[in-house]
Amino acid sequence: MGRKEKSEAKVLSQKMLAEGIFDLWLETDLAMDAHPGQFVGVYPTNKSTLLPRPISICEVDREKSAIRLVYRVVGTGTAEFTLYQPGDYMMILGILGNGFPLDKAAGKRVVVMGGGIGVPPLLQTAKELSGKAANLSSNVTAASVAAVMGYRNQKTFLAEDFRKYSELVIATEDGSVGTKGNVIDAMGQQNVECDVIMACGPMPMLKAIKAYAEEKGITAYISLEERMACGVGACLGCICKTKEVDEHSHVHNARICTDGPVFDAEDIDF
Amino acid sequence: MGRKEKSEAKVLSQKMLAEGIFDLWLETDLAMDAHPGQFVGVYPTNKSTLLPRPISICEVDREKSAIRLVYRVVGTGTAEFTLYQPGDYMMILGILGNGFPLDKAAGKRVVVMGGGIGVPPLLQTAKELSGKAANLSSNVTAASVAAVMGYRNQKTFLAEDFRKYSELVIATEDGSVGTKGNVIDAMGQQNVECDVIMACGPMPMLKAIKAYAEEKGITAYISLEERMACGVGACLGCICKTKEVDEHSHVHNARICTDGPVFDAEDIDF
Amino acid sequence: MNTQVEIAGVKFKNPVMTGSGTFGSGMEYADFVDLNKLGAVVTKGVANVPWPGNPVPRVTEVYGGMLNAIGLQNPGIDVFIERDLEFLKKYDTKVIVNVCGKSVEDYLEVVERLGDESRVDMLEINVSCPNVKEGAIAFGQNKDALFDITSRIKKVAKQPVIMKLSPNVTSIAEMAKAAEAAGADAISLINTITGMKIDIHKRKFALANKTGGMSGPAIKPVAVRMVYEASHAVKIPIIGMGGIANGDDAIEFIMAGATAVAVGAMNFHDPYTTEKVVEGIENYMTRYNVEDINELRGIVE
Amino acid sequence: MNTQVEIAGVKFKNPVMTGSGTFGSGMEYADFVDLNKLGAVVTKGVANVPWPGNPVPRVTEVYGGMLNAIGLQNPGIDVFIERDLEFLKKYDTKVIVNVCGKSVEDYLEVVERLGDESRVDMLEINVSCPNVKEGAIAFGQNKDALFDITSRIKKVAKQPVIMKLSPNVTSIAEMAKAAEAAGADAISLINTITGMKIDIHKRKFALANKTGGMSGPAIKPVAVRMVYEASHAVKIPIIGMGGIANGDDAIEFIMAGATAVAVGAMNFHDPYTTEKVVEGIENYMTRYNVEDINELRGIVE
Ligand SMILES: Cc1cc2nc3c(=O)[nH]c(=O)nc-3n(C[C@H](O)[C@H](O)[C@H](O)COP(=O)(O)OP(=O)(O)OC[C@H]3O[C@@H](n4cnc5c(N)ncnc54)[C@H](O)[C@@H]3O)c2cc1C
Ligand SMILES: Cc1cc2nc3c(=O)[nH]c(=O)nc-3n(C[C@H](O)[C@H](O)[C@H](O)COP(=O)(O)OP(=O)(O)OC[C@H]3O[C@@H](n4cnc5c(N)ncnc54)[C@H](O)[C@@H]3O)c2cc1C
Ligand SMILES: Cc1cc2nc3c(=O)[nH]c(=O)nc-3n(C[C@H](O)[C@H](O)[C@H](O)COP(=O)(O)O)c2cc1C
Ligand SMILES: Cc1cc2nc3c(=O)[nH]c(=O)nc-3n(C[C@H](O)[C@H](O)[C@H](O)COP(=O)(O)O)c2cc1C
Ligand code: FES
Ligand code: FES
Repeated sequence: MGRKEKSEAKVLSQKMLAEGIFDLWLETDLAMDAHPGQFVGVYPTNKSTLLPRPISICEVDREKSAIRLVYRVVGTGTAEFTLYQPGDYMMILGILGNGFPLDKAAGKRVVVMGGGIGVPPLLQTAKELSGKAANLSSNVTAASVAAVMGYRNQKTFLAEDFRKYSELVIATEDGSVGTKGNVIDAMGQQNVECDVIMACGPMPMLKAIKAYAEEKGITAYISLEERMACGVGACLGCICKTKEVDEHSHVHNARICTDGPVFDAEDIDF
Repeated sequence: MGRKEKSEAKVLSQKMLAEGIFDLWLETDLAMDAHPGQFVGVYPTNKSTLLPRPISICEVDREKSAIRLVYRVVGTGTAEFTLYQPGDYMMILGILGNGFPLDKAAGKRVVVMGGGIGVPPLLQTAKELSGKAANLSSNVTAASVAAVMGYRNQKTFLAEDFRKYSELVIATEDGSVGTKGNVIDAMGQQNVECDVIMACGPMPMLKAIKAYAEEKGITAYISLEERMACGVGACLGCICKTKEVDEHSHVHNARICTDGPVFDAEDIDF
Repeated sequence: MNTQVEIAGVKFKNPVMTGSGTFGSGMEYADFVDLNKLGAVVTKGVANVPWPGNPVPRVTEVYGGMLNAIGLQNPGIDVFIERDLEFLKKYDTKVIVNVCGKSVEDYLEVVERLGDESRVDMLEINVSCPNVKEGAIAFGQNKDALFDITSRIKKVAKQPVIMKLSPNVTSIAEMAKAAEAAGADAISLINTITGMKIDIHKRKFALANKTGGMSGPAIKPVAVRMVYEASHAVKIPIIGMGGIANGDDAIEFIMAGATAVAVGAMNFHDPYTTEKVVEGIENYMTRYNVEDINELRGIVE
Repeated sequence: MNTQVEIAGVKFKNPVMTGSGTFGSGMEYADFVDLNKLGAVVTKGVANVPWPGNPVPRVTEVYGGMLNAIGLQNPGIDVFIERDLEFLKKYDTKVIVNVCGKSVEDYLEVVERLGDESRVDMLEINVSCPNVKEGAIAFGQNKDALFDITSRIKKVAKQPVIMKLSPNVTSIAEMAKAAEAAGADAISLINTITGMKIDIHKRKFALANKTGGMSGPAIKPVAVRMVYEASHAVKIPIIGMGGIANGDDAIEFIMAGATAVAVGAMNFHDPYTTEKVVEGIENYMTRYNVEDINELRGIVE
């Protein structure tokens, strides 16, 4: 779970990947502890805002001690983030959350699935599991890694990056690229088989994946999203409903920021 | 009284004049309407702050359509102002207030008196009354202009500027330059005589000037300071006590931001 | 697109008004804003006689807002009628006159004086100013007193009456109900929330009056909540205010149940705010295909 | 320099505490802050049995602050004693346990259970949570109910009792007096101010609970005012909170009359805030040559 700190991170680069989607590399010591599926809290400097914005780690470059964040502009904070230039500093809180359980994928056929702005965290996941890169955080590799990514339209950001580490299947809502439909449609149409799914995306997609995994008798790890205040497990703002009484809360609530964001789909009570 | 607007002004230059005292030139159309003794409201962008900071116009360059502000760093807003670089934009509200009544000084012996951060607005006043510059806002000139400026110590900011337009007498609290004491002490010690005083500075200095003017039977125009919200006469936040019932308020209150900041000392009830 | 709203038979071209005391009588802001574009100008509180108000400092900034303790300085009803009402005759906007007093009689006197003034479309009764010792807020913090003053004013008022409520109460719903029961034609809320700031370096209160009324974006969530609660407690229309800075904020109040809204402290931040709020509301309506602003009122249940 | 303060016989090494519910039981923030440096850790509200709290979304940001409607989720007193109190045994700081309940009996049960726990230095009774329907705030908005619950708790409590007051009242002075009259050893204030936020694009409340409690710098002026009013109404010590972000804010509360202060929402903005507040207080004392923090209490009259 790494150490946690709030510290300055230096902007190495920032560019627009697609309309409203930005790609930001930050230099930070925290990179050394970053695992796929974990996230950081990024603080806007705008004084009307106080809370850190949770953004997933998209990629890690341990050599440069850098993390990559890919984010969509939706409000005040993310709009501010687009203004940062190389050399500027941003305050981040990290490393947060548990990340994907790579060890559960050792030697198995894995599909990483992302939908919309849930695509980014799967990149480092695919990279790690593929073993096709230097300086990884674990030496666990999967038997095979396929990426199934869902987009709205032909703006298939990060697609090229995924191709470096895995086979890539694309689904688009408007059918402009790949399968018309969602990631589950694409799985079926492209006959993608697997033992383990690791996924992040909008709630309907995650529900569909949970159902799909149950039906196929495979394991799915899903990354959830909720409004957060502290990001470190103290405020109890970000809970999700669990099947069993949760060990920390002693009610059926797990904290997404610390017990998650990644959960075994089986444990979640949607 | 000029038109009023809130608009962007471009930073032309900024430098430190003395420890904590900054000298800022702004390009703005409002320059054309700026008279000595008037002020602008400068807005910090820090979202925890909302109100404009009243800063006097120190000098006007009509050719460049620019105004000069000289300010002391005392809090959040002024601290932020120091960060602006040439080419940056600042939001200002102006032109505010009445300014010094130059016509009352026509052909008379005038002393402009400033104390501390009250020094700046007297510069344009001296410049106008001296007639020793091109492109002035009025063609009123005084018979003579002397400047009597009070400082804490040897950091006699703007002294060189005053020397361009007037004789300059300096008083310092610590006696490091000129007369040890205040501006009234300096008047006496240097035998400065005059018919009209135009002054800005801390309250005790203004009170002393009022008393001095009464004693000598001369006229003193003093520029007052008060906490402001609107800056345009609407909120009634910035009043001062007047001897007579004020024409606007129908009580003994005048609004410093619009009826002032410059008043005939005689009319004020300290 | 229809932005017109109606309160007690008075039709406003749009729901955007000015917060009493933050806009003078419109004169000072006429340099910046076309008053004809506003739903109404709500004037600074006026009493039967001139009031000097409180000593300075009267205003101070706080995080995301400000405190004021003007203390209802005003030139009295005579000057107000001659000068301020006269000034407003030039404009095609509704005029709501905010009335203050120290005793019920004071209020009644002003209300009666205004009865024959055709330029006055509505009266807003300020029983919620936290900055004067006598009268004012005492009426706004006790439901029986509020009922009493409201019914007495209603008896003499020729124009429809808006009671302006204080947020400094345990239950805004109760106060709203008292005003409605006493015959108020509408309520407006919120007035400022009592706050305090201490200058720790000078070891003095930032305001001479010690406490002041807080306004600005910082108070918006409290205001929205109270508008929502009040709108579920009464049937009379509500004018919502507290921290409105743009069209989106106005829409939020309307969705919470307000028929109209007012812009207060943000005029000081940006003198063009009222006009921008009008435009912002129109932009929202265009974007979401809202034909009539009245469709949005209280839509979030 | 002395920063030690005393409340009901309990000595705190400095006046800086954590706001209940914003710091867990300290565990999560131990990664950031040395808990030994704090005056006290005030734990999240605990009830007799586990509470699931409210549905999500439970938190949302507002201008200069946030709204929360956690709804007092807690693992119940058993787990709390075994896990959280156990964890705190490692640290040299005072422990104040915040207690919640739906009925007086609930509260009494927790208070009794804690009676034998030597790790517990004081109890803070939360009668002011705006986010649960039953109990809680009902006690905090009615002075008779407050008097009743306070005296009943005092009868069984073995540790000194702090009553945590709600700002959602007409008169904080009255509430403070009721708590004092019923035997409270101290009061703490303010709990959150009830607020609301509407997402105008989704046309939904930002919080599932509709309303939430507002905290953060935006509420500071209201909190300082209430601490001031309470400190002039009662003789028992006051723990002040509401938007404290740094040492200067803490000094402001102390000058208004607080004996100690707590840092709440700002922990989320900066997890080091509590320690920074301790340092900031010391810096102020050094700068102004203040020998004893107790000299500053209520110094602004
Ligand atoms: C674990 C996790 C990982 C995430 N990873 C990414 C990512 O890699 N890329 C990306 O673009 N987005 C990601 N998000 C969503 C991202 O956090 C929000 O889009 C962002 O916080 C919006 O901030 P804002 O200031 O622009 O929006 P505003 O609407 O102005 O924010 C107001 C408040 O709401 C919160 N908020 C708004 N939307 C969301 C949301 N969808 N989820 C959680 N909080 C929200 C903000 O944090 C802030 O506190 C992630 C969310 C979570 C919980
Ligand atoms: C008519 C007039 C002309 C002025 N001209 C100058 C000038 O030329 N140069 C200069 O350095 N200063 C001048 N001042 C003082 C200047 O306005 C304040 O120093 C400045 O507002 C402080 O802002 P801040 O954000 O740094 O301080 P903060 O203390 O953070 O400000 C908080 C609030 O208090 C107000 N405030 C603080 N100090 C003062 C003050 N002394 N007078 C009025 N409001 C204050 C701020 O405007 C703001 O609203 C003038 C003031 C007035 C009224
Ligand atoms: C400087 C100032 C003066 C005010 N004077 C009055 C007044 O005379 N009568 C009144 O009913 N409300 C008065 N108010 C309250 C406002 O009309 C409004 O209710 C409050 O400020 C909340 O709105 P805001 O946050 O948009 O400012 C005043 C507010 C301010 C800031
Ligand atoms: C997320 C959150 C949870 C809270 N939970 C509790 C609680 O369990 N018991 C309680 O007495 N107060 C609770 N509070 C109130 C705080 O302790 C504090 O009184 C309030 O937030 C004001 O201080 P602040 O502005 O510094 O946050 C909570 C506040 C927040 C933000
Ligand atoms: S955000 Fe605070 S517990 Fe998760
Ligand atoms: S600052 Fe508003 S009247 Fe002068």
